[in-house]
Parts: sequence; structure tokens; C-alpha cells
Amino acid sequence: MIEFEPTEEQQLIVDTVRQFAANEIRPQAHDAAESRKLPENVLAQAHELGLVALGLDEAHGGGGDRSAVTGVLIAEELAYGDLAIALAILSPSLTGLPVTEFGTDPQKAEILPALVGPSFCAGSLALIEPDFRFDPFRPTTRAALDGGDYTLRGHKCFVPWLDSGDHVLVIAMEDDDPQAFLVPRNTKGLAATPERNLGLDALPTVEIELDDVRVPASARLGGDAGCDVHSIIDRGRIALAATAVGVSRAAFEIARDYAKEREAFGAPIATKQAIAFKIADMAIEIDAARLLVWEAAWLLDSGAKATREAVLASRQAAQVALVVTDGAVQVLGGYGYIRDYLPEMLHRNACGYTNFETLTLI
Amino acid sequence: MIEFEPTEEQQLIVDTVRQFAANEIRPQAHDAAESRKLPENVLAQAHELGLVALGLDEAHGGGGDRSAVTGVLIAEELAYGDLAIALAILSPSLTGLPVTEFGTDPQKAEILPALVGPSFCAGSLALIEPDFRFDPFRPTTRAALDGGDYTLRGHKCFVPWLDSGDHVLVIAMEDDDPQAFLVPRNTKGLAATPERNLGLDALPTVEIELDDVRVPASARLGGDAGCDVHSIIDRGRIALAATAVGVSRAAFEIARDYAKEREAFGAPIATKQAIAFKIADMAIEIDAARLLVWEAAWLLDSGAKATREAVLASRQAAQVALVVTDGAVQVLGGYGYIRDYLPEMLHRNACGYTNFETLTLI
Amino acid sequence: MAISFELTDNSRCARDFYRKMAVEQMRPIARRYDVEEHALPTEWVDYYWEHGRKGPPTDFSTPADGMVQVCIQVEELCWGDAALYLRMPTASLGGAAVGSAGTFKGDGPPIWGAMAITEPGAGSDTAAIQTTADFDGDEWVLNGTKIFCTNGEGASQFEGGFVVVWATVDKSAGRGGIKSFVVPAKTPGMKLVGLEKKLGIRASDTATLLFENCRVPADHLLGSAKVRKKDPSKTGDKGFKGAMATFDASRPIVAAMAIGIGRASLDLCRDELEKQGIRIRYDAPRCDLTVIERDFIDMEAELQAARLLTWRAAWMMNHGKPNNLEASMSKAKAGLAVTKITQKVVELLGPIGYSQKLLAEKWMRDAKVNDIYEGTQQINQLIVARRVLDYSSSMLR
Amino acid sequence: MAISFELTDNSRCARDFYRKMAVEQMRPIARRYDVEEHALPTEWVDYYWEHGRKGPPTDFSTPADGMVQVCIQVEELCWGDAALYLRMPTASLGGAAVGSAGTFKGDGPPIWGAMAITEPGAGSDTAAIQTTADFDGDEWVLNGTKIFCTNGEGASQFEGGFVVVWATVDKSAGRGGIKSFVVPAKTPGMKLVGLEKKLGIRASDTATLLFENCRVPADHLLGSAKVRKKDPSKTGDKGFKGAMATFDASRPIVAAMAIGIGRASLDLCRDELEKQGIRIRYDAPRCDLTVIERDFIDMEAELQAARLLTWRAAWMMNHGKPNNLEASMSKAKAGLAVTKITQKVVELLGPIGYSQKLLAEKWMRDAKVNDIYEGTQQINQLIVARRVLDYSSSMLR
Repeated sequence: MIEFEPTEEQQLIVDTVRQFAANEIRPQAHDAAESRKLPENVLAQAHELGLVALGLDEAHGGGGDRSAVTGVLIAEELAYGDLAIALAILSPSLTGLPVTEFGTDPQKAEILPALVGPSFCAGSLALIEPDFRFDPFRPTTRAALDGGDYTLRGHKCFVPWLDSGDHVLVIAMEDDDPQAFLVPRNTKGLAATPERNLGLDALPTVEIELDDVRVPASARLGGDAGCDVHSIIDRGRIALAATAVGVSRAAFEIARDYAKEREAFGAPIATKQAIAFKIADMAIEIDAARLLVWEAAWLLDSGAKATREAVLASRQAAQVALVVTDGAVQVLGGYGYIRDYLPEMLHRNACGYTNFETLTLI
Repeated sequence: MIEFEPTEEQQLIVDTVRQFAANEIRPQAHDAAESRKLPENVLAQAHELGLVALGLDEAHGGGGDRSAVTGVLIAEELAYGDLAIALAILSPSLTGLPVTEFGTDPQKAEILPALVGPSFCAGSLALIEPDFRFDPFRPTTRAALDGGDYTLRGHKCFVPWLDSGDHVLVIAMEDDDPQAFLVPRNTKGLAATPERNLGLDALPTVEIELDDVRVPASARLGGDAGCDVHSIIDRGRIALAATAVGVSRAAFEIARDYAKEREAFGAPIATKQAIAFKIADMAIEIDAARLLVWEAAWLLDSGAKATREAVLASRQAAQVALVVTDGAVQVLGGYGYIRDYLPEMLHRNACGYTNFETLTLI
Repeated sequence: MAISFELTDNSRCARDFYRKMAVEQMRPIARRYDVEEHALPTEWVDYYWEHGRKGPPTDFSTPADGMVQVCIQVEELCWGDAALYLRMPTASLGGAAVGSAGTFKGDGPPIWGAMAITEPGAGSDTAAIQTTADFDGDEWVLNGTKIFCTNGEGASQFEGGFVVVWATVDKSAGRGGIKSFVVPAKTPGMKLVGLEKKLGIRASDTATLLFENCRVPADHLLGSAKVRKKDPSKTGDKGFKGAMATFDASRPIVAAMAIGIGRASLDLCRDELEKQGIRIRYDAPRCDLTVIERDFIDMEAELQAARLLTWRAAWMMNHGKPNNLEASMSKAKAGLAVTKITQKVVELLGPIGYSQKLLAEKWMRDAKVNDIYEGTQQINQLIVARRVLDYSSSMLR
Repeated sequence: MAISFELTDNSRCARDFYRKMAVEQMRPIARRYDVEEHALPTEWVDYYWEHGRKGPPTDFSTPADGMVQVCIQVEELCWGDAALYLRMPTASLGGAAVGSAGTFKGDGPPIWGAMAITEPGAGSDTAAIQTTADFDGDEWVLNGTKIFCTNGEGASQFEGGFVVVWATVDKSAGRGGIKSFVVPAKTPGMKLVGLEKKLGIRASDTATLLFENCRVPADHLLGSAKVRKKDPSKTGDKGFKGAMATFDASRPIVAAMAIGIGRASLDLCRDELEKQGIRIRYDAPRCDLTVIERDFIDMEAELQAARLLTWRAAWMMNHGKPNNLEASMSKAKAGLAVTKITQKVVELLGPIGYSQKLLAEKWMRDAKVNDIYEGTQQINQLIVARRVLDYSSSMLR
């Protein structure tokens, strides 16, 4: 039956995360971006909420709830607080979820306990490459068996690189298939350089060079069976689309409230059709994008392949985020251009959605 | 020096054509479309104005003014009256101008006198093909020398086919080059079927099948030297773009006047920002498109290749025409949907600009 | 409850039933009745009345999607042909009015329903209605002119027809004075004075009706005759508020109509591309995508976005949730999205898209009406804006 | 006269001169002063003052493009770096005010000019200005707060600076009471109270200035002191009308700034594509076009459209034609087009577009200001709408 309401349990999670985003994340968003520094206390608090652990393997301390719908509900709410902080909070899932889904028992035992441990421990995924021709399904980074080891060569960017993590999951082509490899950060030949980008200021990311990085054959995610990188990317795209909805909603609310507050020519600017219709369009497009995200997530949960739906949802959500955050800057006028107000940061973050591909997972 | 004002002679022509369009063409536009019949008297009057003859070879009775700028000024004004009638009025140029530019002396002597004669005589060009993969620079219609004759095989559409004409200029690939061939309409193997399209109701057009149509070698435009089909297409695109500006201007004025007239909720709807800004955007985009057209035409006149500029101007003008005529329908609301009012016809005509390629020349 | 996009068996069954009807009964005659404007599509009317209107067998012991199922049905029929859908012998929009606003049950099932709201001087501004209803003896006497009455010919002229006429019983009361009246076909004083020639949906009749001392019994007023002078939209009054509730019910249906046309366009476009060996690659890297691929993917996303907004608005009705905001959202989105989709398909298909050989050009013409009736694009944006800004209609005009 | 798009030799010479300056002096330090926000780019300031400001040798015996040439110069400099352009020692927008509105000539050339118009409570609504100017003895006394003063630090603090302050001499007169006053740098009572941290144009200072009993001589009022209570914009009064004429002159220049940034983005995009062997095909059939090609072609068209609208508005000034409509058209078009272009280039270049390794991301940030200052997008649309509808500002708000 067609239904547009989360379960009671999901609604409880949404309410909790929404409060957390409003009370704990949002107040830190501006300073975190300006100082380029994550608020550690917020990561710790979020860790205690157990949002990531919820989706990890039960046998290793996770909650075993692999629902993508739950995942997108959480991702939207966190990103509504702040995208960079949300991606940091969710970063353990970048290694944790693929290991839960595809990992061998030894891989699970190695990776998961730290992620569900008493303190926050970040994960990381190296997928994107610094080239506009980048094809996520056919990265140019290559993995080759050499003796009993794999040798990885290539160049990655937008790799989340929080202080607390120790592994990075590297996506590389092995012969004609993309596969994933669990690489300890301190492996010889792996050089990480901090990045500065248009947005996501608070999230530490790096470019990495993989110069004949050697890992044992057991580092291949899923062992001999390998893993399905397509599925990882589909999940990532849907998760990111959910965060785009959250960012858009944040921008929308700021613009709406400002427009009702700010007077010009003797009346709130929201009483002008040019502003009011812009705000109406924002509301429509945000709801539309959210429903596309929900449907794609629901499809994942039903066990179907969701490549097409992930593409539709992520393209649409990326476009909506761009337009809505740009619109919020516009509604705030001069103040939209000033970093004391949030819209410009939301807009810079939103400009990346066409490139982020998979900076989080659900 | 950068200048945005026509010469005095050009301004005189513009004023004349503008009056003619307003007083003679526009009043016939609705009935011509509904009856699918050109107003013969208007064609005759237009012929007397000598607008097409102006650009034809002086030695054969034309005016010898090959200025593309003059051409786009005329084309915009005529199309402001009505696109279908404008294309009919300008149709002699479809054969006349290429013959003037590339024709051999015998070809000029054969074709031009009829076009500048005492009564209106239509021309025709067969370029477009009924396939969305159509490439104007590489048509699938082929011309092959066979004995002393050319044999033409292929399929064309959107071919203007007025009662009064006798030749059609057919664009076909000869080996690896597109060339043009002067084909009498009654040649054996040429079958013409009247078309019905989304718009251009008043303009008689046909699909033609060329089934081993044989013409003498002397039918090849330009003889041994041939012709430059790229230049014909560039000129055609610029001319069509000028008509798109004219159509847009017509729609804009109707929408503007209606919006000032029509009251809703106690005031003219033009006093609502949603309507007023739409009308402002129309005005901006129409002027912008016109200036791109002028620049491309000026570049042609300066003797330079204008393929890029023709593409920019025609894409932009096509897009503007689509948006502006759609906007006019929208401004008129329910009346915009009714054929008693012009916007819906303007909109149907405008929807074709991405396909028309070269239905007129300058 | 849990978020789900799975159709019930009942909905699937309805979808398949109406899709078959669309393919077999509507598509074959779609072009003909576009060309023969104003002709009554007799074979369709007869077929629908005899075989179509009862719909597929519904198993009421299993779950149903309610209004969502109605939207699915409408989408399928309009995928077949929106103009023929509008020319069905049914209460249609008029029926929705009777159902949502009132108490009146006619004698037997009404088969040709029409709403008569718009006047020459009042488009979306329904409060400016000039048609009057005066109580005289025990009858209402209607006087005025109504334009743009969809199905107005059938409803005013054919046996079993009825027109729901909006009129004011008290001009000084503004919106509070507006009531709706059921006028059976052939009631003396109701005259069909013209049929519009339109851009699209040409098989659907759009009538101008004249009311000259047209008398109907007292109980033909829908809802209460009481006039609330102040803030009628906030009260339980069935007059203006009833009319507006009609829109909340009908806008998702109009959105579903648009979506049916949009899907028809996209399906045709995909078929034509595939005939030439072009398949849309959803997993191509962005820098390799062709314009056709990207445009197609964007159109699919827009259409599905509109569909989900529509289903949500319909689903809210199932649960008795007020859906004024969501109904307008769905209408605004669907109208605009489908206008763009049908225009883009005409463009992508090139010369064959512009030709009447295919139906793409017809669907572009048909689709445009969805941006206009049941509240223009602008009116629906206005409603959404008022709701999200929490502004009254006097704050945001 | 005849329609022509041929630059004069003077314009070409100016273009080449400023392009060289952009390449050699601006580009190398553009990123540095984006990162070191609020630092004075000393090497640029010094270079410009000593070598740059006189411009290329102009041959006054041959034709000149006048204001069009100014637009070309501004485009080249902003192609170099819009933020550094705004941080030039020049009268800049302040100078345009002095030039177009008034009679005041300072002592020697003013080198740091700034306009102080916007107030915390009055953005585009210039008639709502609260800063007061009272005549006391033979001096004007200014009181109020001004925000968003471009170049406000230099103009208020550096030797040779001056601020043009808009203030009302009679609040009851509305717009008629608004006059502008020249306040030399370091005038007692004028205080620099803050510099904004901005999305882009970070090398340009955006100051908040406080005026507390700030006194300037009587002749520092630009134009006439006379207050016209009725319809001041229709009279010869130099106050409000002077201020508005300033906009007619400055909007094409702001448009040219936007165009410079947009061209920088497009040039970079083309270079990066060509490095990977991708060339834009202008003659490809539509169905073969890639998304990159179509987006690029559309961006070129948008940029050129904006440029031509801008040149037209400038050309009208050369000929003394009123260009209020055309100036706003150019600003509205250029602001929006370049916002979209710079965003799209960030997208097309993928991960390297989003990285600070290239300047694409900076240009996206810099460009956005053009949609906001000198009248937001909305204000310029409003002006265009009033003109084309022939509505007064009270008819269309």
C-alpha cells in the first residue's frame, strides 16, 4: 500500500535527530566552517546516539537495522543541522556499512568493534578522483595481484580524513571490475594531502596518492567473493541526496523566516510575489526531492537494484539544493553574501553535490 | 565603432515593413492559420514592396543589397506580423539568394527573373529530413553522377510548397560534401505529400520523396565550383533566429497589453510581481536575442565565417521564443488556451524553432 | 504504518484494466477526435458507459489505495487520451463537487457533470463571481454567463446531465455569498451559447453557458443557504469553503491527468530513440552523457517527482488529513513539469516530433491546459506561498 | 550610423593593455588575497597607481567607443580579478556619483572613492534612508550608520579618500529629501566600525561606517540643497534623481564586471576541456551533442547576450540617450547569467572545479555579488517591469 508516513520507531528517531540537529549541530555550524574544525563534543554526543551503529552488523555490536529508509530519514535531519558535521558523524558508515554488507568474518572483526566502541571512530572511503571525466564505476585507480599482495596505484580526492579513523576503503579497478580494499591509513606509499574546497570547510578531507601501496590479499573487501561497488555507489548517492534535502530545508527555513521578518518599502519582503513564489517553489521542490529519495531508499530495502532511481533522486536533489541555497542567498540580499549568515555556506556546500558521489552511506 | 542603430535607409525599410506587418499581415494571421490558407493579397502586396528582390542579383533585376543586417531587420518585422505569412513572403529567397550567391550565369538567368517579375513567385528549399538524428551538414539524401545526370535519392520534410513556385533547391550529399541541386517540382520521381504539423498552419509545406530523381549536371548549384552549403545554413539559421525574435516580440506585446487590461482581485494583473517580472524577463530576453542576431548578421556582412555565432543566436532565439510564447499563453490564462486569441498559435509556431533549421534566408 | 511505494493488488488490477482500455479504445481514435473538433466521440462514450465505467472487479476484503488508486486510474486514462478522458459520461469534476461539498443526491446516477465557475470577468478570482442566485418563491433563479465549462455541452444538453453553477446569493457578502447550485440538463433558461476552439484537448467540449432566469428547486443549492459575512473560509459553511474543498480533491486528479500525458510523451520518446538504437544509460559518467540522455533522465525525475507529490496529496485524503497545501503543490508541480516534458519531447524528436504523424505534438497541446485550469500555475503557487508563509489571502495577494 | 560590432583601435588597444595587466599583475596574486581576507594588496595598489591608472595611450584624433570602452576595460580587469579591481585606488563607483550627479571637484584627483548608501534597515529601498544631514552654521552634520560600503576602508581611512554619503535633509519629504555628501577621509565623526567577511570578492573591503556628528562644508553637498516634496524623480533636482542617474551609469559597469568573471570561468573551462582533448563542436547535429557541449554553447550565448545588452546601455550614454531601462536590463541579465555560468563551470569541471586548486570556485563566489549589489536581481527586474509596463513605482511595488 502506498504510504507516506514513517513507522513509529522511525518517527522517534527522526524526532530525536531533529532536536539534536537543531540544538547541538546547527549552533556550531558557522564556527566550525570558519575555523575549519569539527566540534569534537558534537561527534561524541552523536556517537552516543548510536545512529551509525544502528545499521552495523549485530554480531559485532551494531543494531542490525539495515533499512535505507531509516538511513535517509537520519541523513536528512543531520544535514539539516549542518552538512559537514553530518558527514563527519556518518563517516564511520563509509567503512562500517560495506564491511557489514560484504565483509568476511575476519574483516568484520577487525573493523566493526572500533566503530561501535565507547568513543567515536571515523571511517573513510576513497572513491572520487580529481578529474572531470571521473567515472565512479570505472575508476582509473588500479589494483593488481602481485605475489600474495595487492598493489594499488592511483589518485583520489574528497577522502574524509578525520583524526580518529584508521582505515580507508579504496575503490580500484581490478581487471575489469571495480572492487574495494581496506587500507590502513599509515600504509607505505599512501600520501595524504589536506584539501581546501569551495565548501565543506569543517570536514577534513584529503587527496591521496597511492604509489604502489601494498596490502595483503585479505584486504580485498569480501575476500574471494569481492563486493558489489555498484550497490555501494547506489546507497551513497541516495544517502547524499537525503543530505541535499536536509541542506535545502535548512536554507528554505532561513529564507522564509528572513523574508517574513525583513521589511522593505513598508512591508515584509515575503508579501512580494517575487519572493513569496520563490519560497513556494522551494517548498514544492524540497518535498518532491524528498519523496524521490524515499522511494529510492524503499526500493533498496525491497532488495531491488536501484541504480536508475538513485540517479534520478540524486540528480534532482542536487539541483534542488543548488537552486534553493542560491535562492536563500538571494532572498537575504546583501546579508546573503556575508559569512555571518548561513545561506552562503549552505550554497557553497550545495555546489558540490554533482561531485560528491559517495561521501556518506546509508 | 560599436553602434546599435541601423542606417537611415534601413530604418526606413524597418518602418515600412513594421507598418505592413501591423496593418496587413497581423489582421490575417488568425484566419490564415485556421483556414490553412495564405492570404494571396498580402503576398502580392509584399511582393510589390520588393523585400526579397532587394537582395537578389542586380544584373537580373534584384537590388543587389546583400546585407544580412538588412535581412534580419526585415525578417523580424515580417515575423512580428505572422510567422507563416512571413516565411511565405520570404520564400523566393530560398532559391533566389543561393542562386545569386553561388549560381552560374545560366542558373541566374533561369531562376531569378521569375522571382523579381511582376507577380509573386515562390521559392523552395529541401534541407530537413524526417529523423531526429538529422544532421544538416550531412544529410542522408544522396546525389550521384550517373552518365551526364545527377540522380537524387532521399527523403525531405518541412519543404515550403506554395502554389506559385516551380523549382526546389535540394540539399544532398555528393560523395563527402553537401551540395545543392535545382530541381523542377514536376521532375519524375519527386513525390510531394502535404504535411500537417504542430504549427505553421498557413504555410503549405510538404514531405518529398526523391526516388531516383534525375536532373542534368547543370542543375548543380554553382556548376563545377558548387556551393557552400555551410554558408547557406548559417544564413538560414540567422534569418530564422530573426523571425524568432519577431514572434517573441508579438507574444510579448500581446501579453503586456492583456496584463495591463485584465483585472483580477481588483487590480490589473500586471501589477502583480509574478506577472510583471515575467513580462520584464520577456523584454530582456527578446532584446538580448535580437542583439545576438544582429551581431551574427553583421559578422556575415563583414565576410567572416559565422557558424558559431549563428548557432549561438539561433539556439538562444529559439529558446527565447519558446519561453516567451509559453509565457504569453500563461499570462492570458484560459484565453491563452483558446484559438480566438493569438498566443497559442505563436506558441505552436515557436515550438518548431529547434527543428526549422533553414526555412528562410537572408 | 511505514513508508511504502508498493501498489496494492487492487491498484495494480485497476492500472492494468485502464491501461488496456487506453490502448484499445482511446489511442486508436485520439488523433481523429483531435482533428474533428467538437464531434462527439460516440464509440468511446458508448464503450465507456457500457463497459468502462464500472472499472475492474475490486476485492474489498484486501487493502486499497483509495484516492491514490483514483489517481492511478486517471493517469492511465490520460496516458490513453486526456481529451477523451474529459469527454467521458461521468460526474467528473462536477461529481467531485457534489461529493465533497454537499448533500444533494440526484435521481439516479448523474452521467454528465460539469462545473460552471469561471466568468468572462473572473478567472482564478472566484470571489469576483457576478452570476446571481435569487430566492423567489421556493426556487432559486440564476442569471449570468459562465465560460470554460468542461463537459458543458453534455452536462447542459444530454439526458442525465447536470451543471454545478457557482453564483452569489448576496454580492455584498463577497466570498461568503457564493454558493453552488445543481442545474439539470435542459432546465429552461440555461443555454449553450458556444463551444471554444482550443489549443489542445479538442475532443473535450468547453462550453459557454448563459443563465437567464434559470429556475431550480430550493434543494438544488449544495450545502447551507446561510451567508457568513465574515471570514467565510474559516467557518463550517459549505458555500465558498465547499467550493475550495472541491479544489483540494480535484487538484490531485488534474495533476494525475497531466502525469498521464507526460508519461505518454516519455514513453513515445523512449520508443523512438530505441528504434534508432539509442538507449538511455543511467550509469554513464557525467562527462560522457549526451544531451538526449540527460534531458530524458531529468524528465523522468520531474515526472516521478510530480507523481509522488500527487499520490501524497491523494493519500492524505484517504486519511482525512487537510491537504490544501499538498494538493496545490502537486498541481503546480505536475502542470509545469508536464508542460516542459511535452515541449522537450517535441524538441528531442526533431522534425517527427513537430509533425502530426506522431502524437507528441498533440500531447504538448493537451498538456498545456494543466498549467491553466483548476487554478493557473500562478494561483497554485500563491496558495502554496500563503500556506508556507502562514499568510492570509489579504497579506499575500 | 550603422549597426556595428567592430571595436575601434582605441578600444582594442585598451583591451590589450588591461588584459596584459590582468594576466601579469592580478592573476598571480588573486588566490593569495582571497585567502588573506582584509589584507591590503599593496603590490597591486602600488602598481595600479603608478603604472595602471593612466591606461594605454589614446589617440583622440581617431574614433573612440566611449562608455563601451570603459565596459571593455572593466571586463578585462575583472577577468583578471574582480576583487582586486574593486580594491583599486580610484574614485570607482564614488567617482561615478561625483561625475554624474554633481558639481563638486575635490582638491586634486580623489583616489579612494566609496558610496555609502545602504543602511541596516534599508537595502534596495533607498527612499527609506535614515541617515540625517542637518545644516548647522555653514556646515552639514551627518548622523547615521552605513553598511556594505565597497572600498569603505580606503575611502574613510587613507589619504586622498572620500566617501559619498546619502542622507536625508528632510525625512518628511521622502525621496525628495535625499541628498549626497562628500566626506573626505579622516573627517572627524566618520568611523570605520567593521569589515564584512564575505562569500567572495574577499580582497575588496566592505565596510560599516558610523557617522556621529560628522561635519562637512556646505559645498560638499552634491547638487542642489533644495527639497522637492512632490515627485522629485521627475524634476531637474540633482538629489534623488542624481543618485538614480548614478545607477544608470554604474549598472552597465557592474554588468561588465560580472561579464569579466564569467568569461574567466568559461576560458578556464575551455582550457581544461582541451587539455583532455575535448573540443566544443558547433556544427554537431543536435542529437549527438554531449551535455558538456550544449552547456558550454549555452553559456557562451548567455555571456555574449549579457555583453551586448551592456554595451548597448553604455552606447546610449555616449549618445546622451536615457538608458534607465537598458542599464537595468544589462545588470539583471549579466548578474543572473554569470551566476549560472560560474556555478555550471564548477559543476562541469567536477572535483577539480570544486577544489581551490583552480580559480573556478573563487569565481563562482565572486560572481554572486553581481546578483546582489547595485540593486538585486529583483530590483532590476522591477525597474524593467515598470518601464515596459509604463507603471510608476506606486503602481508596481
